[in-house]
Amino acid sequence: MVQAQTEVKPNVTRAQALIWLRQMMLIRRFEERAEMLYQKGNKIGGFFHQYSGQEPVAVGSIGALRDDDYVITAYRDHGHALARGMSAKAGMAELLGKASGCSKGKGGSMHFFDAEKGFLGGHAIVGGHIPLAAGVAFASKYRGDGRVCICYFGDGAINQGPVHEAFNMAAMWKLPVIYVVENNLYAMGTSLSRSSSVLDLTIRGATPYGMPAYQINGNDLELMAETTREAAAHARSGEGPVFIEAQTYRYKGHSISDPGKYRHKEELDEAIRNDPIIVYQNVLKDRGWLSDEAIDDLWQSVKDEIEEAIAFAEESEPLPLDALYEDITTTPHIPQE
Amino acid sequence: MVQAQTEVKPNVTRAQALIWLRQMMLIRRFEERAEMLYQKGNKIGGFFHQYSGQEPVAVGSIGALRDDDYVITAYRDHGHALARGMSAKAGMAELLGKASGCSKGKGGSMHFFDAEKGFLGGHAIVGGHIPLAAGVAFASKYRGDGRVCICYFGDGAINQGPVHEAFNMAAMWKLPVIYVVENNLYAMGTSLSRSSSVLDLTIRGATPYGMPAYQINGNDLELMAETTREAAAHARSGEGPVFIEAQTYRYKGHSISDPGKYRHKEELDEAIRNDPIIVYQNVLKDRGWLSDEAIDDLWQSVKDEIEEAIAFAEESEPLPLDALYEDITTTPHIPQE
Amino acid sequence: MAVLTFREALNQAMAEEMERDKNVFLMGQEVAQYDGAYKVSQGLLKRFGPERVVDTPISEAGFAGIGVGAAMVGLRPIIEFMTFSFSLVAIDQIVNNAANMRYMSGGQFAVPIVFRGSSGMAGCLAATHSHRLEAWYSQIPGLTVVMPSTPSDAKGLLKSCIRTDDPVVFIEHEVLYHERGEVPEGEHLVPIGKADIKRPGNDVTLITYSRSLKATLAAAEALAADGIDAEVIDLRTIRPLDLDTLLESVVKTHRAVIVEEDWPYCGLGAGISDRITQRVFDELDAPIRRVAAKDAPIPYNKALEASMLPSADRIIAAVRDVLYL
Amino acid sequence: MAVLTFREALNQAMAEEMERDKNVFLMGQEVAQYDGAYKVSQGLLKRFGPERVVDTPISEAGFAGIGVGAAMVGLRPIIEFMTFSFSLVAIDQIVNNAANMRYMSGGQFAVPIVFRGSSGMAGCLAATHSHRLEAWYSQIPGLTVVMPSTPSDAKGLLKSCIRTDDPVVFIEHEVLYHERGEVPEGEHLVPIGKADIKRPGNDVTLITYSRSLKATLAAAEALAADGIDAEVIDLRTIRPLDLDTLLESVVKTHRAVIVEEDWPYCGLGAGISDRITQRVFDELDAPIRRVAAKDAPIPYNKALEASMLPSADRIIAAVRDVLYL
Ligand SMILES: Cc1ncc(C[n+]2csc(CCOP(=O)(O)OP(=O)(O)O)c2C)c(N)n1
Ligand SMILES: Cc1ncc(C[n+]2csc(CCOP(=O)(O)OP(=O)(O)O)c2C)c(N)n1
Ligand SMILES: [Mg+2]
Ligand SMILES: [Mg+2]
Repeated sequence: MVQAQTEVKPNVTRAQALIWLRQMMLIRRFEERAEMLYQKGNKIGGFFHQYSGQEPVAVGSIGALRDDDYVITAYRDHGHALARGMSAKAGMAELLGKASGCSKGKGGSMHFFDAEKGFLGGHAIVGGHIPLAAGVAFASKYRGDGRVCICYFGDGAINQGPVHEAFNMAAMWKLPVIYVVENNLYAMGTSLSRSSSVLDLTIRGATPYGMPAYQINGNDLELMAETTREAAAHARSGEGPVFIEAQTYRYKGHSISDPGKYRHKEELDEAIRNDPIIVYQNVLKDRGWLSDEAIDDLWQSVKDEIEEAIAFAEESEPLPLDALYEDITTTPHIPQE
Repeated sequence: MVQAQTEVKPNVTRAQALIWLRQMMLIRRFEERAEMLYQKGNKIGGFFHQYSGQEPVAVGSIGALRDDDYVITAYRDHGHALARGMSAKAGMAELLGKASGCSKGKGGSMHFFDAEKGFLGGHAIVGGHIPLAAGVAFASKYRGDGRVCICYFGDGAINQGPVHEAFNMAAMWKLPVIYVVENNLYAMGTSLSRSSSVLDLTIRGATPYGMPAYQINGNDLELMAETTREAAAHARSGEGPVFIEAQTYRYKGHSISDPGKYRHKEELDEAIRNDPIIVYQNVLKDRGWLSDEAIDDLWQSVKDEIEEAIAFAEESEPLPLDALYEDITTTPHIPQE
Repeated sequence: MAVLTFREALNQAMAEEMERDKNVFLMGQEVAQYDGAYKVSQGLLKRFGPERVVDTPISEAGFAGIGVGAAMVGLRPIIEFMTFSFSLVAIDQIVNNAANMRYMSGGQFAVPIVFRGSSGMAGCLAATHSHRLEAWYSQIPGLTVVMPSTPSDAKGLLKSCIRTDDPVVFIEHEVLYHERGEVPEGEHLVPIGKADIKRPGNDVTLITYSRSLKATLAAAEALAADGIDAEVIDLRTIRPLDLDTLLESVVKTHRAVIVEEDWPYCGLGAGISDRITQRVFDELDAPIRRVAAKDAPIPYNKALEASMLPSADRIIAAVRDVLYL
Repeated sequence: MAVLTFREALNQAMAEEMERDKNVFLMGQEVAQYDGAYKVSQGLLKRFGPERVVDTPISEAGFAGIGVGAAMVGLRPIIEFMTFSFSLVAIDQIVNNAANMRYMSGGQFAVPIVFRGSSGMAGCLAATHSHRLEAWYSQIPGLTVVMPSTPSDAKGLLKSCIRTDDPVVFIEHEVLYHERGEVPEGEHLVPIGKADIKRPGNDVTLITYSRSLKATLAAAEALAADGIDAEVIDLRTIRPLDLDTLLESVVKTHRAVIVEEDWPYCGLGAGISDRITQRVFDELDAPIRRVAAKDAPIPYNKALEASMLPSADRIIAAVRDVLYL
């Protein structure tokens, strides 16, 4: 199980820490409110996977990257998108299927994209984006532009074959990619011990390819950042890919329709007791970087931002029906009907 | 590189040793003559991959199995089929596309099958049969019939994703399957160092799944047999799969159309100097089990058998054209035309 | 007769066949402890135990292949894809191993396997999760492809498919799982390869399958109010196609519309239209029209997705067109 | 004009485009040190170096995905499949990532990639190695699908495909690689989406593509000797289909036969037949006939394989049929 953060020796500035804390709050609030919109009013449809409980993984790791690095992830993508700086407005509008959404209402929760931020999606076929990340890194190496690509996936994805094809090529060709497996112990209702013959995911994903690997408490935000910084330096220097097993826990069911009954109540309770946002708030308080009032203010500003995002999304024009045939190809799409 | 056999301490009976030696000779001769038929007279078509140089791997390992165990392999399958006891006649007739062939002339060189011998093919999509082997072993476990399945593949196949999916499930479910990677250092023109980030294939195929692994000189016939015996005992006892990296070398190009120019001449010369058939002949002579005359007699009997097989194949009826629609389904095939 | 949901009907079919034949087992993601992503396998783990109801990792190619291997040596696997969209990562196993095996082995190895699971546009699932692969699978000699549209057919066909010795692709539709319908008691088998006339009629032949049956029947009712008497044929099996039933109807009505959720170009409807037209061209008073999904990837946006689907309105317009009204 | 083999024409196209645009690179099995399994990439490693001509392990899904990822950030990969039969293990990457990416991202990410390689029945390769997947790929909105039949078209189309910003499936035929033909010098581009009338005629329209062009032209010559003047249209691009050219011809001849190596049911020819029939039903004096592969897996046996293929005889019989002779 994931341990709460114990290190209080800061490796970041106060300003940075506050940005990260706020990002985690923003992600949490974004999903709380989106869940409400999903449940009532039927405004959001399809699959909807929440990141709550895992926020430090995305926030800490993306926070350690350069602005021109690339980020790619799976369908549980709200956290990564917001951590990368996608606006809550664009995200919320996407959930509502609006043209003002980050994918023009065509992608939905599982397919958030933001080209400007180097956020390459949101991918819903388990494991399918892991070769893409190697390809993005291939392009960086090809151009010699010093960018790295960070790629997130779940513990369940390690069981998709093409993942291993990509790991092998990334390692052999020394591509600048950081593979982060967010080990939240479950793939839908299947616990790690029922999906993997070996429980140490670095042995599954890094050892066979000779990749350097870290196995860390991903919910320790600053540790996540520090580890990513090291990994990025390694990858950027031409030494090849790095594998990080970030141990974490999801609070919610796999998707909105999953009651998550396969988990022990104590397991979930303990995770919530170690809520990474509360833990980090306390760390920052202990450092004297933050007061209770400041925390309240942060939460309030996050709530305001999300309400604004909802208002924006609600007020955005509905997607016109003839958008159906747009964005299929760069050349004009000729319907084959 | 593969070492010649040094162990002379016999772990087999003389009778068994002679059978194995003859099987290796039979495979060698089968392919020599088939190559001639391919080159002249245009009697054989399509892809044709020779096993010459690797004979001890199939002969030694299959020789250590029970008659009711299962054998499955890739497209380089002549050796495994003959080692399993398929008649040279059925094999030769298959190459000539006759109805008397082991797959009724519908499979060809890459798709030899012999249900009676538990020989489950000959599979031409690299890596595609590796899940099948796990499924066969799943059935053995399901029934509790104590059979094991042995599955051969090349060093190049380790780079196909579904292979890893199968390894994981086989290991997790403790399926009675023996995976033998025949590491002949090349996948077509691609040497191992250009296809795999890690050169030790047990680290690619066994370590990540917690499978016990052997890395041996596969061209040491008795070592191959002994290792397989241990592996089979392990698998049969319910302890799960075993991984064997059998180091070997192919004499010919990848397929009949490949001149094999990517290899150093010295490398090939050395392998041929250590020809496993000659080596084994010498071992048996050293043991006093075999005279030079007996060797000549064996070769002669093998040659006779192959000539008979060719005669049989040539004389077999051509496949009637309406066989096209047969053997598609068990229920009558209704052409959808 | 008992009224069951589509999902319960499938569940009964599997339970009865597993009861009948101990070689039948179910394997797939979340089929056991979770009782199925769509609860089709509810209760089967409890009843048959973990040896016969097997949860897998997210390894579709791997477990599809495991199923084929097990089938080659005499087991009768039911392999559940959470949705057939995910069969894309396993399609080589289905085509090259399940479908080709018997042929390549010269008849030595049958592959009695059922690949089943949901499919289609299920509501805001977007482009990766809404595939309809029926035209692809129907193209492959060696496969039997079945797509039922009612609980009764779902049960009776699934039982037949589990019993056949050939590989079957059995495609359910996610939005049908909660549909209710009467299902005959006792041993209920529906033959593979037989279409079903769900509504007899004389003026036009409407050919459909799976989820689209509903919109087609609705259109037929609306047309009836206008005095147009449509015959609605539910294909049920799409490979092999029950061409005789289709031809008989078209020879009677002289007009046909094919309704499907598949894409238009090279979709299943094109395959069917071609086969009918070739056989009874002179009987046709109008070209066979198709009401298919629109030629675009599937969008998340609900209204756009709805606009792609065959609707009663689109079907009615097509019927009017073939009737030159 | 220079006379080149099909393989040389493809090689020139790649070399010229790599020369022109440093973002273009080639990746696949044996494309570099081995100079290509079918020698299509001969000399490219030497000329452009290992960064731009990249050998891969046997990991089709992996390197197809690597291509898509690289294309998303602005490179222009050419991904060679040794044969498209092996694209079956990578098809999820082609459909869900290459074809859907632009749509799912609301137009933010183009995927300028060419998947290319050989395909079809190349002689005794049997069921796993003889796939023709054109109908499958043609079904997918987002993909462009090209199948040239002459060296000139091969070169000119491949160059156009490398330049387009959309994902392309470029299917060559193994038995065409050694065919020779004239290829214009200098900058030679053939537009995507345009069919080519390879033989004008008035009595019947023969529609074909790729390898089948040869048998079709042979049939047309034989028919001409009998006074039947066939128009032969080579599709070249199969998605998007150049329907206008087809309709114009059919409106003139009132009869059509589609010749292809694909399977019959739900094959490409069905998709084309459906589209033509719907548009110009009243112009047709006979149903559109198809000469396709027979509905069976591909056998190893040479005579059986040959019997499956469209032959001049089968084409002539179909033409006689649509002419009611
Ligand atoms: C190829 C494929 N198979 C199955 C699914 C359905 N599915 C979506 S998410 C998921 C579980 C993934 O678990 P994990 O990788 O641990 O990520 P997490 O959801 O825990 O973030 C499954 C089975 C899919 N999207 N793609
Ligand atoms: C999926 C797939 N990709 C490519 C090929 C073409 N191919 C056939 S054999 C081969 C090389 C395999 O090498 P290896 O696994 O080492 O076996 P070996 O030939 O050495 O016995 C390749 C690339 C194929 N048959 N299937
Ligand atoms: Mg997980
Ligand atoms: Mg090899």
